[in-house]
Amino acid sequence: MGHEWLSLWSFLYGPLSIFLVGLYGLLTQKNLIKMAISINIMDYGVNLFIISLGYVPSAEAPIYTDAVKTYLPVFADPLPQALVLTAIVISVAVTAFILALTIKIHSQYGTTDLTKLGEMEL
Amino acid sequence: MIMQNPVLLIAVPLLLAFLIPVFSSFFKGAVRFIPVLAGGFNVIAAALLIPQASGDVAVTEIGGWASAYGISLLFSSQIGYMILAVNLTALLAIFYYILNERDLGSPLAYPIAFTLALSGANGMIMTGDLFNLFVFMEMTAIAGYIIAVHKKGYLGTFRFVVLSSVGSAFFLIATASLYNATGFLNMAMAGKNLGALSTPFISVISVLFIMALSSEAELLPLNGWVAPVYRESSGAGSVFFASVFSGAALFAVIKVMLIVFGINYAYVHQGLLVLGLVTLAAGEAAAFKQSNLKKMVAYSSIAQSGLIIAAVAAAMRSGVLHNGLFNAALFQLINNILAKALVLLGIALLGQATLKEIGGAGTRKKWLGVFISAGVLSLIGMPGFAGFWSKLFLVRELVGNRMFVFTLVFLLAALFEAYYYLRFLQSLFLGKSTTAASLPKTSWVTYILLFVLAALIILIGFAPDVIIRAVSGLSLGGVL
Amino acid sequence: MKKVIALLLFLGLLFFLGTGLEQGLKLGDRNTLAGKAGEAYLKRTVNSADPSASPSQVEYGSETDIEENAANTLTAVVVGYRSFDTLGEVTVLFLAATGVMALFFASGKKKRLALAKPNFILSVSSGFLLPLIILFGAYVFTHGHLTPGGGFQGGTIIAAAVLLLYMAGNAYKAPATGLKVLEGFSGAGYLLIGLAGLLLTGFFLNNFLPSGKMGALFSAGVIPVVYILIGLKVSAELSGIVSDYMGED
Amino acid sequence: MSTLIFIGLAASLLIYAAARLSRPLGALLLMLLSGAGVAALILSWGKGFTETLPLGNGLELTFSLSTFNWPFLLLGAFVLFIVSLFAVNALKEMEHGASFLALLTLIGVSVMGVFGAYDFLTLFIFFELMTWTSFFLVSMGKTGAKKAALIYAFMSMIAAYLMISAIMMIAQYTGSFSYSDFMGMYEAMPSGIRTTVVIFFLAAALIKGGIYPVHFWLRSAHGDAPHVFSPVLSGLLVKYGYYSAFLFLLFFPVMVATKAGITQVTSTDGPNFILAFIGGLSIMAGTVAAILQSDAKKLVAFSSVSHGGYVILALAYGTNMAVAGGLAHIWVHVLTALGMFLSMGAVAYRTGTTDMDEMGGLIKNMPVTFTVYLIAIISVAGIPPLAGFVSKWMIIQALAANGSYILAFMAFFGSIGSFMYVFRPLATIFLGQRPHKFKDVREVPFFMQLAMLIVTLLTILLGIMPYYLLKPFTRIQEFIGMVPVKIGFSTVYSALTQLDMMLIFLVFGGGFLLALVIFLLFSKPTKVEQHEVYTSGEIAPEISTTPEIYHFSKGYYRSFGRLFSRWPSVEAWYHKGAAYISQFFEIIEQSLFKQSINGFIWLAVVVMAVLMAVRWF
Repeated sequence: MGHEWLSLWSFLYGPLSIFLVGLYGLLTQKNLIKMAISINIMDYGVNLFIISLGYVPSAEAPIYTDAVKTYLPVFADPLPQALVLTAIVISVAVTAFILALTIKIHSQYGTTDLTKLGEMEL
Repeated sequence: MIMQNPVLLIAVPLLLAFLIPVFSSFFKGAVRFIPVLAGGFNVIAAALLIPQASGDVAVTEIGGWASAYGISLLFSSQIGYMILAVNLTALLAIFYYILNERDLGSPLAYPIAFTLALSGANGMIMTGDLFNLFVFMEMTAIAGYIIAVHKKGYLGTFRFVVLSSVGSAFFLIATASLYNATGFLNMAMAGKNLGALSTPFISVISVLFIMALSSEAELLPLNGWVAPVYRESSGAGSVFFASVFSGAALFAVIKVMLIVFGINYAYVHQGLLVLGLVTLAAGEAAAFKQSNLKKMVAYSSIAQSGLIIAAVAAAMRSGVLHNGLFNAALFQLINNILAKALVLLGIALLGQATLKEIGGAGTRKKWLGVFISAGVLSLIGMPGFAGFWSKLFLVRELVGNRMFVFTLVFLLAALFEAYYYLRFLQSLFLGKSTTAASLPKTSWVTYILLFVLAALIILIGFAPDVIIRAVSGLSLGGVL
Repeated sequence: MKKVIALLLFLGLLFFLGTGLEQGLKLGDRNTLAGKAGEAYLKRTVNSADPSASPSQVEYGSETDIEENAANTLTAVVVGYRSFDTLGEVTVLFLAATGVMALFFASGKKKRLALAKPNFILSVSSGFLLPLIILFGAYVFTHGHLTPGGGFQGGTIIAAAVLLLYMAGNAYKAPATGLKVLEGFSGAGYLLIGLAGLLLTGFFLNNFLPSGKMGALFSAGVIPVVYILIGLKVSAELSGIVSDYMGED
Repeated sequence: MSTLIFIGLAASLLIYAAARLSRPLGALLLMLLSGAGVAALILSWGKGFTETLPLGNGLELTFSLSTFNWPFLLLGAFVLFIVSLFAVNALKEMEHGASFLALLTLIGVSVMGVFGAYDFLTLFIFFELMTWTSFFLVSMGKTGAKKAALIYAFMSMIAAYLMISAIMMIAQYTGSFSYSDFMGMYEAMPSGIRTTVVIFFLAAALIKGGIYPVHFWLRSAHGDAPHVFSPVLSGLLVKYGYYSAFLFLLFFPVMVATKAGITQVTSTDGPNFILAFIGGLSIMAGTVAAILQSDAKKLVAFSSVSHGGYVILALAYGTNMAVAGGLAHIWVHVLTALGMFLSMGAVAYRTGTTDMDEMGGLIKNMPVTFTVYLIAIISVAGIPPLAGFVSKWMIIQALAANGSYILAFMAFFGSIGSFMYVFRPLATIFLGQRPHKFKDVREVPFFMQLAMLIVTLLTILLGIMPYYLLKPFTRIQEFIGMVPVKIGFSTVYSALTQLDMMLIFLVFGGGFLLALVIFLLFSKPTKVEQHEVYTSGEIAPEISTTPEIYHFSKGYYRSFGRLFSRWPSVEAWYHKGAAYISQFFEIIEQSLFKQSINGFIWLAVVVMAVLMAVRWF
């Protein structure tokens, strides 16, 4: 039973918690850079979640090699891995953009604090 | 044969966009025409594709892989009309950009963003694969970020980036879970295998999808970016958001709801219905008090999204698909795309931001005033213009299906919408301007753009047959 | 107070999401490939009559005629079965690079970011690490279809080399226009390959090259070609982003 | 008729172009068009046809011309004819004159559509066309007009949405929009739906017709609309409301019954009685409010409320005498409203104001206008021998004959009260002392006089010869299967008595002549300057600085106003309601759209938790 709990934690609740930590950051943080970091944490949580969904018990990497020459039903699921690859790249792209945006906001308004930007925002 | 492949609607703009940096090192000035090329190609290609499409959905496989496993595009004449409307308005926005707003920012970035946004929007409309939808959503969104900062509206864009990133994170969780549980990313296959799953799982997935798509489709919880982005973006940018971006996103929501969840999960649609109605009411309420024109249109755009989604959800709610209501919603969507584009282009051409500042501008620029009124009267739903018919059909279907609360909310919202849009027209024609600023010059080419849209709206207004047959004839087979 | 409520929401959402998803997901030990798209990808039976049931014909080192024929199934998925996603992904990166450029364009004249004077060891060793890094990056993206790695990974490694250059010497400046043109060319190359597939076989992004023997360097049809293009593109894009950030004043 | 509608649409463009060249030209064109309409209608007396204009996909517009809608179509063409005649001169200085005329032409199109419709869809479409064109037309008026037009449009949209909901309920049940299908199904419809449909339609009709308690848009819309448009608004557009009330009160029920020889369509108890009572209230409220107005046009606007009350009261009452009287009253009100609004417009054209407190003594400058006004108000007040007397007589006869004394009292109240309010402009604008600033005011130009005189002439003629007034309406009664009231050339027969208008005219004419002779022979008027005011020994400090506040026309019915100052005002409630709604909207915007980024995430997370929780438990 303990084993079951552990697997649930590591495959589902753990990644989700990381995701929600990011969300918590967005709920409470006022600094634009911290918000960008929160978004990144969310993305990490999501990526971890996706990868963990591809886990197959005692599986090999989905690559044919000299050692694994033919199809065995013990390969890990390649699809989530491919999805994660795409998701990572997209999150990198968004991060690059959002950081550049933060720099511009800082140079224009002189602050990255949302409470101070609040009046200008509306 | 090859020209009939709908993938070209995505691939050609992509190719052209990639070539922009290459071209720019040789002919700097020519770069700006590339988006026009892309938009023009898409409009023509879509117009050529529609007659060949039937009401049934044709599946185009990409890479030759069986459609359940690889990525496939869906095409039917319904989708074709959506694409045509979206690309046409995008083309007009691009023209406007070239004519009036070229010097606002980086000469390389905006053509690229426009072209890729086109491709992304087409992808969102056509794709039949969940993860592919995510990719295209991100593509359109990032192109949207670039378009939104066109006039240095950093704060609004920041909001947009954060909210849309949160949305896409939700989308990824939902997609990955759906893959794990059903084994497929293809919408139809995932939807097929969904039946074996338990209610809590489906409801969590559906909530995640609703949240995720709400940021792009301007629905309630994640649409805080809409008003500041509209306000801060350039004229072409606001047209892009109101017509291209939200049109494509709304269609994507409709597609996911219809293909993945189908009509069997009343509770999913119930939630969406409530959310849509709340969005409708809140949007109109917020728009009612605005004196900034773009913000007014932004909130009204939010409200319209709510209306369309609510109507679609209502059409699927009871275990049968109400074709009439569904088609009325799509008709409304297309009308909304056209009319919003016209109004926003007009507002951009007025060059003034608030109700007071535009006072009397319509009399100084007669034609501009006339075109804007065509758009506005269509949005209000006055006879003689396209919007009349879509509102009429919506009421007919709502009353016909005995959805009285929905009818009440819809009509009340329409009432307030009529009020503030009429106020806008009033100050356009009869107001006295508070600023002495002269109106920006408008070239005849721009007038042609406006004329095209206005003519379409009036054409549909007098011969609703054109579009009704287009939208409703399709539903006889399958709706999408 | 706000944080306490946020925490409660955190726990609530964790409960709803977790318990809800738990009922549908096949997690950990319960997870199998049976019936999933991933199984068909691994078996290379996507286009056969019954993708999930047919027996495997895969044979590493000798197979010549099965789908894509990349030994690395992940690559077969990324650049083969779901190549359209990857095209979009590349585009997203392209857009992000463009967006960063557009943002910094507004600041007008580009000035090199003033960093602290580089460490002596860094500046000396960079000169001799650089070719190695670039070589490694190139290796990674040319062998993407055989071993772990590929265009994205390789491209990132090369971009790291550019970053290293920036760190090591204050004088270095990446050729921004050149990078942009390289990006454009490689992106357009990817698309042209896709369109060639459409022209030659009737399907966009379909393979039209001989697929070779599984496990050989020259195998898997267009996959290595595309991956090399992606590698070039990603390296150019990420370098571009790095140089945009560095050029910001 | 569909051809005519397209001609009308094209004509509006043509008239716009013509009016850009010269305003009178545009107005003359419109006059010719509507004049042709009047002529064509008179020539087509007794003829009828039905035609459809398919829009494809199962939608079609149906038009018809029959005995039934003939008087209404004629009414529309006539009002436009008179107003465009009036506009030949009146539009000269108007800011948006060309657009005004073009939009007025579109109103003409909507007349054809609304009155000529033979299905609900057509009716609705042209109702809406009227809404947006008249919205612009009202907006063109003086300072307050913009707000007025918005309120007007808002109320019109409410009416339109009520109407469309009702229409869709009908369509859902009968499967088409057509009147005849509805008539066929009427009795078979579930009574719940039938009641809802009728209530919605009547509510829409009351709003459009400006009936108390949804009348408040009339005050500002009529008062602030351009002077040339007020007559159209009052003479024509509120008639759309009466017409739809007529459809639902009489046409459908009676056509369904098709028992020839009904003398009373509806019972005097229950719902109809409520509606009749609303009509009565409208008479009283309109009358009282009109007495209190100091703006001449607003005064006339409230008189429209009161006259709408008569029409609704009579139609809801539903005996054949009441119906004929109510329908005739529609035409009478057209004439009187035209007469009053046109003369007020003429006064405003010369003096630039409609504020009665400022004026006086214009009878010497504008004798024709004065005469027109005088005849109009005699008719309004229901004093014999004019047309107004005939219709009011019939209505009150019908009420009295059946013993509905409360309603009869209400109708009487309106009649008596109207003496008070119509006298005020007469006294304060035309009679009394003339302020110095209006010394050089001249009579209005020829075309305006002509327009007004036609109206006056018709008022007198129809009064003497009620046959021409009533014949179309008795034909309607025949058409729908009611027993028509009995009329002769100049006589009307009721259950109690008979009325010979020619006789009355001769008597009154003789009396008038006698009075004139006496006046001319024996009157010795004393001429006083305007500000020769006697303060009866009191020291009035302002008399040397602002003598005009002591002018007799200032605050004419002030004491009367005090009498009613404690009465509850519906309009005040509406204002309060509007303020609450506005605040509520503000709160919505603040809480849903004016957050920081954190706020939006909060919103999203909470919504998400709620959505999931709802599914969970």
